[in-house]
Amino acid sequence: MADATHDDVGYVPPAEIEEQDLYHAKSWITKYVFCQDAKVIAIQYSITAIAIGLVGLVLSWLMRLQLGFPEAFSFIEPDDYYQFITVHGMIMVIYLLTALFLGGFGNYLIPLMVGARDMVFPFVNMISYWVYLLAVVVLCASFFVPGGPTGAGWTLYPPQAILSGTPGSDGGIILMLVSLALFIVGFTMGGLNYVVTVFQARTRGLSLMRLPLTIWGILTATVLALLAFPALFVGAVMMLLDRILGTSFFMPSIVELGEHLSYGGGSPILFQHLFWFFGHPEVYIVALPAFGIVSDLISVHARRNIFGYRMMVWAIVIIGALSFVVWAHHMYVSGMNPYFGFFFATTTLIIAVPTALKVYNWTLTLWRGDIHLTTPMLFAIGFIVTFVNGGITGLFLGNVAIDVPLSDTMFVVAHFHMVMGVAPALVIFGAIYHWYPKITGRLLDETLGKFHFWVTFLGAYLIYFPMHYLGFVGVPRRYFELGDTQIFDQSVGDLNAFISIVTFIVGFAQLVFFFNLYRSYSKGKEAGPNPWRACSLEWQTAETPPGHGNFGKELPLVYRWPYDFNVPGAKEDFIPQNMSQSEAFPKRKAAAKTSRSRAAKK
Amino acid sequence: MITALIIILVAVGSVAFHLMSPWWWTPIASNWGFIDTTIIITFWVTGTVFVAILFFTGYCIWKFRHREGVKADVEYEPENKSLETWLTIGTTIGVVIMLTPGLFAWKQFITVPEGADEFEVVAQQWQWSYRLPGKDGVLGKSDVRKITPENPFGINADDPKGKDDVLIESDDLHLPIDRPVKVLLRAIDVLHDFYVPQFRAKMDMVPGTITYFWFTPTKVGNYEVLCAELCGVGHHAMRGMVVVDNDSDYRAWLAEQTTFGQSLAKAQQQKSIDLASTTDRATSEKKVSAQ
Amino acid sequence: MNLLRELTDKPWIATEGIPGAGQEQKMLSAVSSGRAAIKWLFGVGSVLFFLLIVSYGERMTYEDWRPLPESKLLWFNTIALISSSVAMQWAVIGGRRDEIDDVKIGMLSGGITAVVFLAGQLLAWRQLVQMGYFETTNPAIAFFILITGLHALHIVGGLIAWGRTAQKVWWRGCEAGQIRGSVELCAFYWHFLLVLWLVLFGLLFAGNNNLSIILAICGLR
Amino acid sequence: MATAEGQQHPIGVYLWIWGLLFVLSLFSYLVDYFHLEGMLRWSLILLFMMLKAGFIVAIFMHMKWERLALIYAILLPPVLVMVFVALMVLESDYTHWARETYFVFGA
Ligand code: HEA
Ligand code: HEA
Ligand code: CUA
Ligand SMILES: [Cu+2]
Repeated sequence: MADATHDDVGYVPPAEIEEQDLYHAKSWITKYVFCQDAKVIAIQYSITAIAIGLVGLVLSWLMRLQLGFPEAFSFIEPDDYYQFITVHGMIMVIYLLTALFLGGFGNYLIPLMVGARDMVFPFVNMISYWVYLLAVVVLCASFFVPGGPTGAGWTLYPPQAILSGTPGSDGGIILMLVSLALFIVGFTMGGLNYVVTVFQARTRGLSLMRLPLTIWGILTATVLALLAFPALFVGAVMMLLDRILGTSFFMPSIVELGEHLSYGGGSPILFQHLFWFFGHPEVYIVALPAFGIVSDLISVHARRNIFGYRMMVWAIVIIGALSFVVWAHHMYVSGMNPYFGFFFATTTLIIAVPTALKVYNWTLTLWRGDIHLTTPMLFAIGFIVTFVNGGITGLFLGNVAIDVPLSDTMFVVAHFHMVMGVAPALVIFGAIYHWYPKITGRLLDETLGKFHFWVTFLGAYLIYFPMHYLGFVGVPRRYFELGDTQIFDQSVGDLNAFISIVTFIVGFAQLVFFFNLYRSYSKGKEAGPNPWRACSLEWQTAETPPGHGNFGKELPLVYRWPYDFNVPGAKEDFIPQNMSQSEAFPKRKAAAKTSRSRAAKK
Repeated sequence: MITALIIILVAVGSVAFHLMSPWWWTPIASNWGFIDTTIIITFWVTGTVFVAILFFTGYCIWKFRHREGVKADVEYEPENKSLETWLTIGTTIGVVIMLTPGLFAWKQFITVPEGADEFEVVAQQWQWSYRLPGKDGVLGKSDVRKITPENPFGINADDPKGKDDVLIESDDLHLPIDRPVKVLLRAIDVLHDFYVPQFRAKMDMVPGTITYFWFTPTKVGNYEVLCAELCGVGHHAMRGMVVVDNDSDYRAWLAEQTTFGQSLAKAQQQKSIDLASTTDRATSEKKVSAQ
Repeated sequence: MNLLRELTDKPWIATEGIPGAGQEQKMLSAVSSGRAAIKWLFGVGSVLFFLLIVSYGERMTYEDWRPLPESKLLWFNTIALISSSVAMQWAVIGGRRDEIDDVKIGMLSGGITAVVFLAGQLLAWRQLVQMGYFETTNPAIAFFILITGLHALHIVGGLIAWGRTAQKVWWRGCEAGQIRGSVELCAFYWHFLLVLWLVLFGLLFAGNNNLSIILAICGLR
Repeated sequence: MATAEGQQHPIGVYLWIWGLLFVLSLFSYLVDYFHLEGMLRWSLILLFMMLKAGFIVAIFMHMKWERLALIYAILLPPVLVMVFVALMVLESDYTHWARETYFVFGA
């Protein structure tokens, strides 16, 4: 398409990297294992992340077995339970979602969507993956050391994380901290790459405001991660020293089971500040890419431009910036200076405003669209429902006084599963259904996909919506069992059992998904280069799946934003980003121009 | 069609569940009704928006669904400034409606009224104990480093204010009704959290510092104490009991308790016996709660 | 700085004609991306050490704090690091003038002084141990070890990049023009580490805790 | 961006601002004089301080005539850093106070 315009005025080749030759794989090993091609690295990241994610999923089933049927499974001891929740939480948030969104989708989509041949530093990119893999291996290793993995909760609060009353305080906690430090180092290498690629390697005509929102989400999340992970790193290293060398960064004087320990003077709350200074941005690190991707899914499958693109970009950036000044809303009842409550409650609720605008704009994009209820679209709609629900419960928690009774109860667990476990997971599924044809050349099966969607969406909603009410009753989180108790009557146990059963049904639906992935790889419908008739650059590659160097001989030139669906006067209902005006409006160039400038005035 | 319907049903079902749920908060037994009110306000605001968004989404899905052979009348509208402005303003108003009572409630929560009685809760893996200030109304100073088997609270024996402190080395505490109390919270090993659902209040207990909250018990009864901060394998089994008494019952109970001075004297008499049994107790307790 | 202006562009207006036609053609180079990457790395590093400083300040308040013993050696190390930066800049200037000898002199002395700095830091650690100060329960010492250790790790990372450049200069016998970019990136990174060290040293380790003085001046404590 | 008139802002502006700074200082002094206490005292003092700092940076340091982006780039990070530092100082002072009040050290 771009070629057609070459005989126009002097042709300007797009920016390319001059001194750096494209990486060329020489053997099978360098092509599929030690590969520097971002697309392969993306697949490696995704497979590793999903594999470890499955471990997290299995752990969640074990937890639900225990919670739903407390007496029935004697092989789960309290030690085990606390180790399960810790590793489950850690895997899901960091090793699955962060790695999948940034390492997986980031690597695959950034070069393609910005019209680059590859990441700017392919070698560093490769190292980043291997360090990540090492981090995962170290994490898994903690299952096999004496004492098992740490059971301190994914928040790893000292002192309990390193004292003997907590499972895994010998080897587990050390491996956990080392694994986190490795993850951070690996991520920093990858992250620098993503950011520099987006800022520097965009093809000609692709201004920042013409980036797909997916890229905006991933970019902002990467920046957040780069600036937030150091806090976790500092906290992890300091705790390691406390554990190994006996320093007292976070450790006050302590009497443990009648025995005086040689610590003194430190403040455990300092760790909490460091952790949440990382931890809160972290939750947006997994949310922002989801925001971006879902915007693109909705726009493409509703055949309508995304409503309020500029507002969407600003909202992403503002949410990102604000996420650094709300961290202490996780610490309202932590014993920090109580006056902080006013400040952090206010900033926390302010974040709701840009987030709300994003929600409105998604729904407004549906308004007067031409909605194709494909599987990716269904997942996007499921995302809206669960995200709004989970976001709204965040408002309860953010409002400091309300957090007092609800903090550390199942209400919190329900909140963050709805908003982080379910909503972004739905986006991941939607994204896989959406981009699978680009990656493999074949479509996933729609019938299986819809089945997968309905069971996952409705099931997950049934799991987590009622769970909020357990929180109102007062059921604390991280309870191995409720035991003999006066305040929780039988109905609480019934609800827990119900939740567990639904969990297994939802788990079963995931098998269908994997079956779909497997079967469609060889038997799926041929997709062609652009099955969804989308505008952004990754759909305009010469080959599908995209070949070496992504775009064949010449990089695309970008004439427009990626949301030109159903433009009045255009010959088709979408105009690819690299299609020139004269080609898009062949008949009445002049007339088309006025109609577009009318749109521009709005 | 069906999709739209299900989305609407999700909204309707959620509201129905909310209205009919047997799972709801425990009857309140303290002065923190304001917090409950704030929750209700938040429910109204967010519930309205939730239902509205789901209905709108459902409507769009139904109305603008793709139909084979029908040419869709799609609007090309990149943005709409005034609509976005109004939505921003509306949302901001919603936030203010929720935040204002919340901040007032928090102000109340952290401002202890003059003349509130103080008492201390001491948490350790995995049991509660309590200290009342005694006749002088002031708690003696304490220090984790002074903890010994004879002095499990680590009270500074040189502090004259500490001698008459009443020590309750069991998981049960009695409180008089209708008197505001300031709860001072202290942990000697790891983080814990003193949580009584019926009182609505909770606060972490942090080794190395003192935290607090206050409340006024308003209903006679027995209330279970839960530990709400992960503190190791015994976390879920770390229970206690607060008994809210009327005045005379309370005084009767108080009279039975020993003070720090008394226990110290007693300890001196039979130091050796005490020592052996305390260590015994600590280890056996660990075993019990670990199960 | 036109970022803000770019963010207010109306994206739905398409380009008429060829995008970027008539503009000067900009080729992306490895050096410019390297520079961009290092700038982002500065951001990451700054946050890292800023958080350490804040933690230091918060820990400093508590009753068991004993200030760090003064060490003359640190002043010496600081001078070594400054000269290292100067030497690297020398190499950069040499590179720009196409004087390969200047590049060599600068690189070599820059590398050596950096190693001297590292050795000096190690010596400072040993001094603390020998003075009997090495009780891990002393938080000031623990912070000193942690902060200087992390800073030293950054220097080691720099030395690896330095080694790759040096290998091009000495073994592969590259011309000044060919390695100008890598030398500039090295020097850029060196200057950052120097500034970082000056801040850390000035705030925390030089004399008696200037951090608390600054906090006092700001009225914060 | 208004560089054209930016280079030659009248001396009067400086004098005005100078005067204003004095007035603001006077206000701060008055807060002290009238023994205003508690939140009010500190919020007023902080307000006047911020205003003064703002004027100085804006006028005497020529910030007012700089580009918007530059203003953000230069002012925002230090402001954020100050907020963080202030928060953490408040936090550690609070813990310190709690320890001094309820615990006995040394001895
Ligand atoms: C993807 C992850 C994610 C996201 C996006 C959010 C979003 C939000 N979170 Fe959540 N949160 C977590 C993940 C996430 N959270 C996790 C993992 C934890 C627990 C960690 C742990 O302790 O283990 C947690 C815990 C947590 C707490 C601490 C609870 C406690 O431990 O006591 C708080 C408290 O303020 C909070 C608040 C919020 C708020 C206000 C938002 C807001 O951003 C939500 C904004 C969204 C909306 C508001 C919905 C859309 C808006 C509308 C539809 C318009 C209607 C709105 C109005 C009328 C105002 N969260
Ligand atoms: C993204 C994060 C994420 C996800 C997806 C999940 C998924 C699930 N989680 Fe988990 N959970 C956490 C993050 C997450 N969790 C965290 C941070 C904690 C806190 C730990 C702590 O307290 O320290 C926690 C704690 C936690 C508890 C509380 C334990 C306690 O406090 O006592 C429970 C209890 O029921 C639970 C259950 C489940 C269940 C049943 C699922 C699921 O099985 C629900 C069904 C959902 C799906 C089926 C979607 C599955 C999709 C994926 C997993 C993506 C994989 C991608 C591909 C396959 C492509 N989790
Ligand atoms: Cu004590 Cu949990
Ligand atoms: Cu948060």
